[in-house]
Formats: sequence, C-alpha cells, structure tokens
Amino acid sequence: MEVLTEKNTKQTPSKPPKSMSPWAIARRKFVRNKLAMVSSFFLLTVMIMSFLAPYITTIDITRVNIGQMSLPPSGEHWLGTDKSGRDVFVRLLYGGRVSLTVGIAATALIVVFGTVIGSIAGYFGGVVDSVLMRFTDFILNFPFLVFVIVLNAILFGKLSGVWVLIVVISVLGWGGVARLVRSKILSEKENEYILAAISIGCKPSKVIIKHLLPNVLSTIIVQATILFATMIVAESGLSYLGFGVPTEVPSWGNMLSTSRDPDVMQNMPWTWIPPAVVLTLTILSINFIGEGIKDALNPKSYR
Amino acid sequence: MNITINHEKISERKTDSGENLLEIKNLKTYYPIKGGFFRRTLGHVKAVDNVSFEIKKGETFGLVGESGCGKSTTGRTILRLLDPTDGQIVFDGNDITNLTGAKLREARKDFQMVFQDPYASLNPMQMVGDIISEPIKNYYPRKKSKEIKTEVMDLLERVGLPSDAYYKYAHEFSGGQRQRIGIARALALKPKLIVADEPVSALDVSVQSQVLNLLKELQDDFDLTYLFIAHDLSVVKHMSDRIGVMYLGNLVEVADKHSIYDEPLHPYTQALISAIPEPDPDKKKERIVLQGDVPSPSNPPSGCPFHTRCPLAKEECSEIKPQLKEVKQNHRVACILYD
Amino acid sequence: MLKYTLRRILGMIPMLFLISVVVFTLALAMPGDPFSGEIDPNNTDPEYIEEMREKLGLNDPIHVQYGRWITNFVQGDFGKSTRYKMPVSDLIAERMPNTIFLGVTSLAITYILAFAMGMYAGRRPYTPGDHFIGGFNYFGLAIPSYIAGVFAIYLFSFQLGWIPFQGSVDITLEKGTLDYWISKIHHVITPAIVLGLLSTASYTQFLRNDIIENSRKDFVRTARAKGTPERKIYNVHILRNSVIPLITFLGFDIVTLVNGAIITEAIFTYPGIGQLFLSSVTNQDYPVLMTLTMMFSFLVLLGNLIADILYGVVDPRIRLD
Amino acid sequence: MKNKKSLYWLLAMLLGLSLVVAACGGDEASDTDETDNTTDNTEQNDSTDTNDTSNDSDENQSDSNEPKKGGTMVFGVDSEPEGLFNWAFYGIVTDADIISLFDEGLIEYDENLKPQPNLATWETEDNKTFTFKFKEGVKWHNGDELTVHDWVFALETIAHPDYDGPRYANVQTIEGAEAYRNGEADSISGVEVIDDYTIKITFDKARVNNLTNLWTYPMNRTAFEGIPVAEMSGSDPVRRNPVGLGPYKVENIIPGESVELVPFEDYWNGEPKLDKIIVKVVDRSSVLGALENGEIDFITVHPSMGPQVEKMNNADLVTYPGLAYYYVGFKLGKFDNESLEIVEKYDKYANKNLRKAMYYAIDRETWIDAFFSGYGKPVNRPVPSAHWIAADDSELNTYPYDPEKAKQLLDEAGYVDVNGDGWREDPNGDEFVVKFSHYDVGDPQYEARAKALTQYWNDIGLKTELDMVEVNLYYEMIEKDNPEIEVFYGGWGTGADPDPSALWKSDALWNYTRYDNPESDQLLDDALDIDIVGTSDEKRKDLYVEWQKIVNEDLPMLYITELEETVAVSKRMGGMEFAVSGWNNPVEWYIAE
Repeated sequence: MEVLTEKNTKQTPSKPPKSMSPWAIARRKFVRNKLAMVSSFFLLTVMIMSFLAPYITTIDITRVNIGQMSLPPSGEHWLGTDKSGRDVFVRLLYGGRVSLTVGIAATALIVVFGTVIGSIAGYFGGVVDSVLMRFTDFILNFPFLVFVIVLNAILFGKLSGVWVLIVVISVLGWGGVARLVRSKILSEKENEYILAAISIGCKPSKVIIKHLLPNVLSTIIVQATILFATMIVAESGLSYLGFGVPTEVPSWGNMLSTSRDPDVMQNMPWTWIPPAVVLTLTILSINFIGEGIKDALNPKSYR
Repeated sequence: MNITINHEKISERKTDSGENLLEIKNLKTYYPIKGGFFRRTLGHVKAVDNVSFEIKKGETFGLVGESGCGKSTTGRTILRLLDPTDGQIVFDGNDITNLTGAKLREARKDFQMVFQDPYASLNPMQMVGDIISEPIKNYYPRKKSKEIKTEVMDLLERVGLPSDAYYKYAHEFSGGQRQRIGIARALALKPKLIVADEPVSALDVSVQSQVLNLLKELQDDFDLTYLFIAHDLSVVKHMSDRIGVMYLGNLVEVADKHSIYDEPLHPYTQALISAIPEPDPDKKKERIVLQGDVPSPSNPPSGCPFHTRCPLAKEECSEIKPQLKEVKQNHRVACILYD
Repeated sequence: MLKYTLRRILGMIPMLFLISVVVFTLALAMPGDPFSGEIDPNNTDPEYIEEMREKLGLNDPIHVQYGRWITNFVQGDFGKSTRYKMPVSDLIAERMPNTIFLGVTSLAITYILAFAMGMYAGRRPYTPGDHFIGGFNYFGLAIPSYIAGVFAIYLFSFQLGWIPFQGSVDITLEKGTLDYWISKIHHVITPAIVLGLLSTASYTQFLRNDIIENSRKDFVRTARAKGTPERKIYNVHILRNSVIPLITFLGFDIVTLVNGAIITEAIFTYPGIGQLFLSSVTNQDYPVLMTLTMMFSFLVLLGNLIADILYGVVDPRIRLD
Repeated sequence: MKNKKSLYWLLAMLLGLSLVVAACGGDEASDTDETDNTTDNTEQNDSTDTNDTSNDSDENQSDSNEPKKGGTMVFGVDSEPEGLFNWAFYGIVTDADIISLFDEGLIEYDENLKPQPNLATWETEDNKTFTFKFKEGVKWHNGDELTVHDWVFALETIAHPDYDGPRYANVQTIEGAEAYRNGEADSISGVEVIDDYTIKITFDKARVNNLTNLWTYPMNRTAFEGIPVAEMSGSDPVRRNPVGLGPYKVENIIPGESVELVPFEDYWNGEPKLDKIIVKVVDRSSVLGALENGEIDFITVHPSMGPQVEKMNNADLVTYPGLAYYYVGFKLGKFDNESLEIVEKYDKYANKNLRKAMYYAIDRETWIDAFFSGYGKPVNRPVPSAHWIAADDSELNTYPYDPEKAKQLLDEAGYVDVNGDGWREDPNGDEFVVKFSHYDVGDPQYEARAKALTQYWNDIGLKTELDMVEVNLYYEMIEKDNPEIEVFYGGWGTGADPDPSALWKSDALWNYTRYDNPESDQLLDDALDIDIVGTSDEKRKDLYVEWQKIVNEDLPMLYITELEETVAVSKRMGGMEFAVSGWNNPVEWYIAE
C-alpha cells in the first residue's frame, strides 16, 4: 500500500509553499485584464479626488460669487464657472463625492439587506422562505422610479440631505439582490459540504456566514458592481428630474440638471459636459470592472 | 488492487459486544409533495418507510440497495441532518429523535458522516487545515489554536496526507485525497459512529480500495462503529459485519454478512447477489434479472413493495405488506415466503 | 401551464391589494390632505373647508376612507383630477395612446437594431465591425438615458434641425392622413431610440454571444458537414435558437418602459403618461398620482407575469408547477 | 363672530381678484404650482400708445408697412396648459394666456390699470348700482349673438353651489349672491335684466372697487346647455370646443401639447390678419433653440434668458412693466386661523434696526443684475412702480447698499461679537443665527440667489443659515406659521385693484409677516371707504402713499425687487404691443414678411 509508505515520512508542520486560494486566482486573472485595470485606475482616481476634495481645494464650494458668474474655462477656473459663480471643476469634485457616496451607500445597504433576506430565506426554506419571498416580490413589484419619486416627495425636508435619497432607493432596491442570493443559496445548499458543516456542529448563522456566503460572494460582488452603476445613474437621473438630492447639494445629477436651462445648455457647455462625461466614463469603468470580476471569478477556473 | 489484504482481519473482529450503539425503531422519513392550484401537500415521497435495525458497538453495519431506495436518506436521518417523520432513533442509550438546537449540536459530536462526493463535500473557499479544524473549534472554542493545529496535523498524517496540505485548498487535491480530508474532518471530534455514505462510489476504482482500507484501519485505531452505505454489494461485503438490504424505503432483509451472502432469503437480495460479478470466471452462476423499473416512492405499490418485480410474487403479495421477522438466528427478512 | 398562469393571475390580487394600501398610505403621508387639492384655495373660510372635508369624507376614519377609495377604484371610478378638473380615466385615456405609441416604436426599434447589430457581430466576431458594435454597446449601457436625450436634442434638433424638439405630432395635419402618421413617427423616433438604448445594447450583446456560442454547437457542425449554405445556417438554424431566449425579455421590457417613459417623456416634452405622472407629483394631483402609481404597479406585475410565462413556454425544462 | 366672518369673506374676495399669489414669481417660473388668477394682466389693450418702458417694442413693430394678411403664428407657452379653457374655470396663467387669444370680457384695463369699456359700457351714480349697456351685434364663435343673458348665465354659474372654480369672490358682492348660493333664492336678486342689451347690477353695498372686482366675462349659454354646473369644468365646451368672443376661434386641441386657432370671420372689432395661430408647449430647455430656429414666434421668457434673446437675429426681446414684487419677510408673530387675529408676537426679529441693517446689507442692484440679468429694479415699497398708487421714491426712505451703515446699526442695536468667533451675538450675548428659507422647485438658480442673500448678511457679521424647502410645503409652512420659518423669501403680484388689505391687515391670513400696526390698518380701511375717498382717485392714492411710508419705515419685510415682464417676439411679427396690463388685442397681430 503506497499510502502507508507515504504515511511514514514524518513531516513537521512547516510554513508551506504559497498556495493559491480561489480569491488569489481571481485576483491574478483580474490584474491581467487590461481594460479592467485601466477602469479600476480611472475609478480609483475619480474616487480619491472626489473624497479628498475638501483637502485638494480650500474654496468654499457653496459660496455664490456674483462677480465671477458664467466664466468660460481659464487658468484660474479650469472648467470655468457656473451661473452662480462657482468653480465647475471644484463642484465636479464635490459632486462626485455626493454621487459616489449615494452610489456606494445605497449599494452597500441594498447588498447587505438583500443578502440577509435572501440567505435567510434560502437557507431555512419553508414558511420563512415563503413569507420573505412574498415580501420581496411585493417590493419588486413596485415600479422603482415611480415609488422613489413619490417617497422622495414625502420625505423631503423630513430627513436631511442626501440620506433621504439613499434610504429611499435602498428600501426599494433590495428585492433583486434578495432573489438572486436566495436562488444561489438554494443551489449552493445542495452541496454536501453544507450538510458536512451542519454535522460538524455549525450553527445556522455560521453555516450561512462561513460556508454559504463565501461561495455565493462572487455572484454578489458582480451584482454589486452592476448595482453601483445603477445607483449612480439613479441618483443623477432623479436629481436631473428634480427628485434627487436637494439642489443646494452639488451632485453630478444636479450639475447636469442646469442644462435644462437653455442658456446653459447652448452657451455654457463647460458646466454640463464635464459631469456628463465623467458620469458616463465612471459608469463605463464600473461596467468594465464588473466584467473583469465576472471573468476572474468564473468558477470554471478552479473547480 | 488488494482488497483482500485485510479480509481475514475483519472476519476475526469481535462484533458482538452485545451492546447496541444505535437503535432505529420504525423510522419514517417522508418528503411532502406540493402541488395543485393552492400548493397544498398532495402526498408524500416515502423515502424511508418504517425501518428498524440496530448497530452494535464496534461493528460495521452495511446498508445496500439500488440508488433511490432511501439508504442515504436513512443515513442522514439517523444523523439528524434530516428530520424523521416518525419513529425513534436511540443513540448510545439516548433518544435523539427530537433533539433540536444546542442539544442536537452537542449530540452530534458523537456521530459524524463521510460523504459521497469528495468534490461537493469540501468547501472550496476553505483551506484544508480550516476544514479539519473547524469541528474542533466548534465544540472546543477555548482550545488553543496551537493545540488544534497539532491535532489536525496528526489527523492529516493519520489519513495519509502530507502536512503541507494544511495550507492548501481542496481544489488542489485528487478525489481520493479529498476523501481523506473528508475522513479526517469526520474523525476530528473522535466520534463513536461514522456514517459513510457511499464513500468510494465517486472515486476511481484504483483508489477505492485505499480509502476502504484506511477506513478499516481507522475503525480499529479510533474504536469506531460504522454505518456503511453502498449500492455496490462487493464493497459492502468487504467492509461490513452485518448487512441490511433496502428496497423502496423498506428494509427487506437484515443478517450478518455470511448469512446474507451465503443464503440470501429475500428474492430481492437474491437478485442483487446474483448480480455481483464473480472474480472466478469458471464459477458460473445463474443471474436473476429483475423485470421492470423501481416504482415511484411517491406512489409505492400496495402490499409488498417488491411484488411488482418479484419473480416469485404471489397474489397475496399485492395485499399483505410483510413485516421484518426473524426467521433464523440473527437473520430477519420481510417476505411472505417465510411466514 | 394554464394552471400556473391562472394561479399567478390570482396571486396578483393580494399583491395589488397590498400595493393599493401602500399607495393610499403614501398619499396620506404626502404634505397636505390627499384631497386638499379639491378644496379651493380662495375659499379659505374655515367653516367652508370643514363642510368640504365632511362632504369629501375626510373626517371619516382612515379605513373607511380607504374602503371608499378602493371600492370606487375597482369599479373604474378613479376620481377627478384636482388640477385638470376632469375624470382621471379620461385624462389617462387622452395620454395613453402617445405612451403606447412611444413604447411600441421603442420596442420595434430596439428589436430591429439589436437584430441587425447582434447578427452582424455574431457572424463576424472579433472583426473591426464587431468591435465597433461592442464599443457602441458599452456606451449604450453606460450613458444614462437623460444624458443621451439631452445630447440628442442639442445635436439633432438645434444644431442639425432634423427632428422636432417637442410634442407628439404637428397639430396642423389632419388626423388620419398619411402626413399625420409620418409626423407622429417623426416626433417619436428620437425619444424612442433614447428610451430603447439600454435594451438595444444589452440585446445586441446577448444575441452576439448567443450566436457565437451556438455556432460552435453540434447541430451547426452537422449542418455545415451536410453542405448547408453558411447564410442559411445563420439565418435559420442559429437565429432560431438565439431568438427564443430573447423573446422572454419581452416581459421585462414592459418594466423598463414604465420607468424609462417617465424620464424620456420629461426630456422630450412628449405628452404621455410619464409626463402626466411627474406633473401630478409636483402639483400634488392626488387622484391622478394614485391612479397612475397603481397602474404602473399593475404593469410591472403584468410584465413579470409575462416574463415568467414566456420562460415556461420557451424553455420546457423550467418546471413551473 | 358673525362680523368677523363677513369681514373674512370680504378679504378673501378682495384677494381673489386683486392680489395674486406669485408663488414662485409669477412669470419667472414656468412651474405650474402657482395658483395665479391674474385675470387682469392678460387683458388685451388696444390703446395704441403703450406706456413705454418697453425698450424696443416700437422699433420692432413700427415697420410702417401695412399690416399684411395671412401666415401662421406659433405662440409658445413654456408650461403645459391644464386645458381649462374658460375664464370661469381656468387655474393657471398658461391657460389664461391661451383663453385671451379667443375670448374677451366686457371691460378691459388700460395702461394705468383703469377699467375701460370693451363689449359693454357702464354707468353708476353711487358705486352701488351699475347699469351696463352691451354692444349690439357681437357674435359668439358659434354664431349666437351676445346678450346680457350670457352674462347672467356666467354669474349664476359662478354663484351656483356646485361651482368648483375659484371665482366666487368676484360675484359674491352682488346683492343676493349669497342667498342664491345657499339655495334660498332661484336667481341673484342684484342682477336685473332690463332688455337684451341692458342690465343693472346692484351690489350689497357701495365700495370704491366694486367694478374692478366684478366678474365681467359672459359664458355662451347654448354651448353649456344641459350640462350641470358640477360637471362643467370637465365638459366639452371648456376642454375641447371652447366658444369665445375673440378674434380667433379654437379649431383643434391636442391636450397638453398644442392648440390650433383660426380667424373668426364675424369678429366685431376688426379683421383678424393671421391665417392661423398655433399654441405650442415648449419645454424651458428648448425655448432658446426653438426661437433661434424660428419655430416659435412669441413666448414669455425668463429674465435670465433675456440677454440670449437680445443677441438673436430673428427675434427681439420686449420688456414691459410687471405687477409683481419680491420680498424677504420676517415672521413677527403667530396668527390664529380660527379667530383671525395675531395671537403671539415673536421678538427674534422685532428690533427694527436689525431689519434695517439687513436691508442695508443687500446690494440689490448687483443681485438683480446677477440673477435676473438686470430685467428688474430695486423696489422700496410693496407696490410695483407701474401701479398708479405707487409712491415716488423721493417720498420714501431708501436703503441703498451700505454695509458700513448696516454694521453701525447692528452695533447700536447691541448685536455685537462678544465671544470673538467672527459672528455677532444678540444683545443678550447669546448666539444669533438668522434662519433664512427659500422655496425650491428644482431650479439651481433659486438656491444660488438665496445663498447670495445669506452671504450679504454673513458679510456684516450675522450668521445666516439657508434652508431650501420644497415649494408646496413652503407655502403651507409659511401660512401655518411653522416655527421652522423665520426669515423667508416670497413674491406677490397685484391686480388692477390696488387694495393691499388682504396682504397687510393684521387680521388677514395672507399677512405672512404677521405685521400688526393699527395705523396701517386704519389707512387701508379709509382708502376703501366711499365716505372718505368718494370717487376720487387722488384722495385714494394719498392715503395709500401715506401707508407706503409707514411700511417702508417699519420694514416687516425687505422689498427687494420688481421685475420686468420679458417676452421674446419674432422679428417677422407685427402689431404686437405690450403694457402693464398685458398684450394688445390679437386682432392687431400680423406677420410682416
């Protein structure tokens, strides 16, 4: 028996050769994806510049400068100023801060909530599943935009700032994630390692968190990138229509909504083309990153 | 292949300590069938229908039957991975049928499982070391991680894996090695009973015997009792002390290995045994070929479940459901022929 | 299948009921009375308002108010618009044809463009043409529709003067004439393209990938081996297989259109349901707002139902029961 | 109590006609949230010499060539009409603009906002009973001849208990209207038909402004035959086939989108020259492009678009005086809606020097230039300059931009920075933050201009916070004296009748600042008292000037600006003229080229 011979070779537990975890494999594949890397670089730059905006510039972003209104781009104002005399470039940075915050916060809330609901429903099944999924269907059956607009109209002035919007779109947006996670959990649950986990004494919470979720995480991450892009579009679209973040808060959508003023649209393109371009490129790069992650996490690569 | 190497050893094992480690009484596990306009429960799949047997301490009890006959369900129900519909499971003198929550978790320490599919039964996201140490961490949360690691290293060594396996992922191993990991995990808690659910059926024939032999060695070292589930009679024959034959959720015959193989009583057992390929090509024997398909467990035939395919079926077979009865010493069978 | 469909339709009833409760609650929660628009701002006599409230039943317990509203609603009496002073049903009937026209045109354009581009790219993968279409798709998926709309108006209406910038038809034309319909199409074409941009991009992508995948399958190889002309292989064998899954998206299209119409109609000043909805929110025209919200919810419900049923029809492997 | 109630009715009535809630600035916002009922300033005005503050309207129209016949004019409106095309039922300015193209009233207003005969002349001895004489042979679009019965029909419709429009206040003062509305009478006793062309109207009492408040738009009886009053607002003659008396008649309506008008051959007052008028809804974002491409011939534009229109080759900007003013109000007290009195006084902004300092701090000229492209000027009183009762600035205090004076006033009043944080504390040494609110309709410019105002106050050391509130909520909060509202931005429009009682008297709901000064109340009452002023406009004006001096000194609100009306007119248009009362009769309009 060759097994026995092998058995005799005593080995002391030593620091082993580097082994590739599934995540490490995915990371390597992702890094090799040029488009995804360029996109990541772009997105990171946008994010860093946006979030560091208060440190990059000391200009009071809310100040209206009557003497400097509607100036075209120049050395002093790289992207010119808008009708309020506010520097467009600085506003673009601050706008990114708000738009990205809304995107990230809403995505995070949606993913967390959707995952919790979806995994509980999927894992426990039965009545729990029925109740939770009926509730999810109920949420999913609301026309998203319609209810966001109505809810936002109600909450306006009751909650401060961008949180109204974040809360509203999160409350209405988690259904899809919950459904996805549930179906993934259902199929993942069939694997025997879940039974194994139960039989070695894992509590349900541990089974879900340690065994099920890591295995559906790839799906959730891919879904999160799509959501992130969707949420940024939702924010800017709603702000464009006047139902998004309050007008005094600079956001890409609010900056774009100035183009509804024909004067701005025709004669001051420097105020609305930059947010339009940055917004589009951001969405584009998020999409590319999402594609990259999807490829990198393709389970065929390690199973 | 050297399956025979340990053959003698097995037959010499003391099997009758007389004490039952596990007693199964009238176990039933049904799955509901939902359907119709209002999604009501229309009926049940009777995966396990009134099964009773017992396993003595230290022995290996083999459970055989065609796929879909309910043997895996029986195994999982015994470990309370599925909830029984009815019946009683007594483990080491304790009724574990209705345990839930923390009590059930506590009880689990003593019975573990080795799964059929070495690919699906290991979490692809965990390192082998974590897979094996997880049960220990679950039950002994205060144990030092260094101590645990030593234990795991010992286990790795014991099941024949290199120590650097600790930091590897399951996908880096072959099927046989994976099954060793699964076995090590089951052993980690030093259980009394291991249910091995077709542990080698997914493996290449060449490594099957290695794994089987490993299981046998471990049984001695760790003082284990096995419930060994398989559809392959030759495998069961080598592993088991006593054997139960299942058909369509029912246990149709229980006896020690020799009785079963030498004089099978139930027509179904006879058919199964006749299908074992004989290593000696000269030794011709008549093969019983069963007619028809296995009936659906959601709509089992009346009377004896086997009567639709039984070559010896009589008229009353479709009416009377025979009960498992001891017809010889330590040989029980459920067939009208022996009434 | 039929049973499934029936059950799903019956299942919609409690869902609609719940949604109606939510809609009613939301209307109550909005600033002001849900029916305050019916009280004339110039008749601010407190006694008069009290009388009005009594008359409108606003002093009844909330569940009684809800009961009255839903009873009327189910009977097709959606109330009277507080702004337009006409029955909501008439108001919607006035605008509905425009939105349907927009939606149908958008769908048609989406499918035509997606087929043309998807088949071209799928037949010649990794050629410059394919890459171009791929690039277009990525932009189609990334550009928010309102940005596309603003650019389209700026470029095509004002700079090039190709398309009208507002409305649904040239009023001077006589209804029913050929010119009238041409004018309608002329007005609807850009909003329809913008509305369908996202779906066009995703369908093209889907079709392309599916065609490439199918072209590697056995039945295609067999056909090739038999000497079937390449054109026939693509147009008959592969396409037939790739179209089927596409059909199932139809249900989701309804959902997309509902959401998309609101933004698109607002940008293009296209007088349809979406625009009516937005103005009902800003003007707190509650009867219209509530009815439209219910209607949109119903459409989404219907869209999901259609999607599920089409799934089952197209792919028998999916067990619906 | 009884007394209070009737007083309340009176106020409501006066308000209904003479004052306008310019919710977000009458003209400047296309937003449809305004409940404007400026019936008066949409009147046509055919007096040829316009009160000419319009800078280039003359050059524009005096092409000296004969008015030509033919052509299609595209009349742009920047918000969607509600489709209530009848004077008695319409709710928003857009609808009124469209109605004025095809219908007209018995009287009209000249550039001094004085009533002039149009379809009827009137006589009165005592300002209580009026006798109206109708022109004979005036035809409705459907061929009927206009008689006094059409007017009686209109008055009875509006006084009907089922009437759901907002115009009852304009009929209420007729004797017996209330009894008719309560169902106690079959007809209005104050309405007495003498013959088909002569009618006598008796009011419940003599008032200075009875005529200007009276409803003077007839309704075609045949069109509405058989339609119960309750269903009229949604009926065909209102929404689909309106019947008017004007030079053009409605040919076709595409709801929410466009209206087609064609000449009315039997028009009584001249011959319409255009072949067609198309009313088109143009989104604000498309206005300039549409003008530039010649797709619209006329549209009201926001002042901020003015400079762009001025640059255009094919359109002119025409400005004419408006009737709205904008202010920053201080909540000085709390009003009780039940008892109609101010029940509580707030003292946060009670210091007159604080208010004056805040007034001096604002550079109104610059501010108007920046946010209204200069199409407006600072105003020092709550009356637009174009109105005949407006006091001359020389009679009033003016508060020109003077931050030093502002700081000095604050120092004197005790608002000084005691803790050295750069902001002034109140006289007790407690933190003092001005809370300024502005309505939000989603237009970023609103936020900018509000922010600019807060900056002026910040600059003199008053810490100011800005709160943008959704517009519907905003007016509700102001009206209910919500404590969240302290200092607020607002606008009022005035109508033909100058009486400001409904906005300024201490028992008026719309006295948003809760200004309470018996002297002011007395002056406003006197100006309406026929025993004091008789029929003399001079006497009335003197009282109002006196009143303006008081509110200019008390400053319950800071009067910021009055805006000019700005409209864009295509260069090919001829015959269009504008005055404070609106545009001239469309019958004069033609296409020059």
